[in-house]
Amino acid sequence: MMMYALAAVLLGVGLYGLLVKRHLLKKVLGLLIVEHAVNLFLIQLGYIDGGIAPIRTAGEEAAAFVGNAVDPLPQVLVLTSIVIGLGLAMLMVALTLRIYQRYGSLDADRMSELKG
Amino acid sequence: MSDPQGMSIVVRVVTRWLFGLILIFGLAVALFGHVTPGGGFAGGTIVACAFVLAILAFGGSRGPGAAFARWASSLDATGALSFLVLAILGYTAGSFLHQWAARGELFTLGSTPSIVLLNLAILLKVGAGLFAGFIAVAVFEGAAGSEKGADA
Amino acid sequence: MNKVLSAFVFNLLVWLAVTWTFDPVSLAIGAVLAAAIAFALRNVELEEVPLLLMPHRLLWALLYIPVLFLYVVRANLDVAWRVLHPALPIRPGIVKARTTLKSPGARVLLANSITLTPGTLSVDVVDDTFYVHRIHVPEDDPDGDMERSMGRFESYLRRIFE
Amino acid sequence: MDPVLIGLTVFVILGSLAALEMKSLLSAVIAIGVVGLGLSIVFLLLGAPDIAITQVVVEVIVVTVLIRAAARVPEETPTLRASRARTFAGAGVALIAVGLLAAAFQTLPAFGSQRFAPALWYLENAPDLTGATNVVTAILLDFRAYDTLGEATVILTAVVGALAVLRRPERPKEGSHV
Repeated sequence: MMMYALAAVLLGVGLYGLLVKRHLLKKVLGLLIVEHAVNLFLIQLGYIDGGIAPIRTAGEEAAAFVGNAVDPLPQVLVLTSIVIGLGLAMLMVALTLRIYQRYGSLDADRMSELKG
Repeated sequence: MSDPQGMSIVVRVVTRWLFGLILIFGLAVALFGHVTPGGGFAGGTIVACAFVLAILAFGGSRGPGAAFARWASSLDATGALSFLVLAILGYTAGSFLHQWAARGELFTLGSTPSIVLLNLAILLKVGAGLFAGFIAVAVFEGAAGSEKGADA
Repeated sequence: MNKVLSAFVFNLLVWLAVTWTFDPVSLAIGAVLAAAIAFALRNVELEEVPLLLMPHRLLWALLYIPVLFLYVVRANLDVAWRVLHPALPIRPGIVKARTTLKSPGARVLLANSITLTPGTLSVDVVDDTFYVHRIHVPEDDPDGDMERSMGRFESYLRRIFE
Repeated sequence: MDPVLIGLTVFVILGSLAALEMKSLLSAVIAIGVVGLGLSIVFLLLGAPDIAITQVVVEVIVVTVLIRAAARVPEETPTLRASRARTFAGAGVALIAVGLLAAAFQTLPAFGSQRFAPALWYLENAPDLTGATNVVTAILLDFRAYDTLGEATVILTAVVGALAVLRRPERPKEGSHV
């Protein structure tokens, strides 16, 4: 339970950054932390005590492999999620730069007052 | 980007030594993704990393990074299309995304050729796509407020 | 041609180290990829040294490793002595030293050797001038002292690269 | 439970707090890099080498992109700091979220005690059915290849979006601007 709680704390830290920070780049960092937290939680879900990687090696018996390997399904989801997260981070940084160029400010609070 | 010379001689020479080695490492990680840790996503990101290093070391106008930058968007689309073509080839064996190539012995490179090819398509897609995104962000040179009123 | 060949051999060695299999199919693919990459980068890897085609250079390169290790150990002891000494006899500063090496590869290896040695750190390399940060700059002739220390590495690097 | 695992996760949490609270943007970006690298070691210890490799390399590119962005935009000035009331409100909301999540996690089986039912089937049959002995790759490119196709589309869309957002603006006509 401890490990799950730590993932929840990591998500809380990211949420705090998203809610409190006014600097847009800091908000981007907060979203990245939330992503990390979700990935961590999914990988933790698949773990079993003394688990080995879900990659069968040549000399290994099938029964021993099935008995010891961790759950591969969350790993697949997280693998795609990490790479999508990178694309997302680039898009967010691109939007941040464009907003700064357009408004000359990175204050999220002022952003909502500005029109046009 | 603004500095055409790139970084200092130490970084440039070491990049020259390492660039090809990083490329071949990324390709090996992707090609052997079905028997060892790795795969198209990891390999593609490593290849993108190599070109990012080249761009940072040599500057935006010289070296392999600049050559690849011109083709990155096209190669990105090529990767996605080749994934689709490989998926459609699955109809020759029955259905969309079915394994169509003959399978070899387990634990070897040839144990499943269709997955190897899909891994390579993913490598092209991820490598070129991420590099194109990096170029877009890195080359951007907008000054604050320079667009104000231009299209408001 | 030499450059392409040595780049090819290095690429193939990395391929073997990563894949760790002598399966003929994998070897063939590795050879093709290594050759393709070496050929495509023939104009980029200008400073690639044809180490393999000249065995005596390879020998000097192998000899350089223990020599460098010896100097690193010696400098380690020197820095440890300075740190533990109650009077803390340090006099940090940046010195300017010229190298006689011509090849960029040799200069880079010299800069990295200087950085690897404790107490000295190469800050920048501009043409043949090295800017080195030292933990203890001697009172008289600081630049010449650095050049003499660099000379010990230079004799080996010259044999490897030039 | 493994103290190394717990220690590394706490390190990751502290790193992310540092990333959010650092005044200098460059330090914050470096802290986020440390978070990613620590997390990749956690993944490795949790039996996920594929994820660990990808996480390391992705983190390198993320940090490079963020450093280039941080060099372009101003630092977080004191006027950009949130008011004390808002900081407490935000921290309170985050704490409530953590509490709710922790309560929800009580219903899960204990950490490391059991796997979900599909995992056993995949582990048992994937190598023989697909020919790929790396079960993660087998699922990624065979059983769930539709997901991967969709994901490739997402990357394409994100990159096209970034290129479209950052396209070079039309050069204004001579003398019409500034």
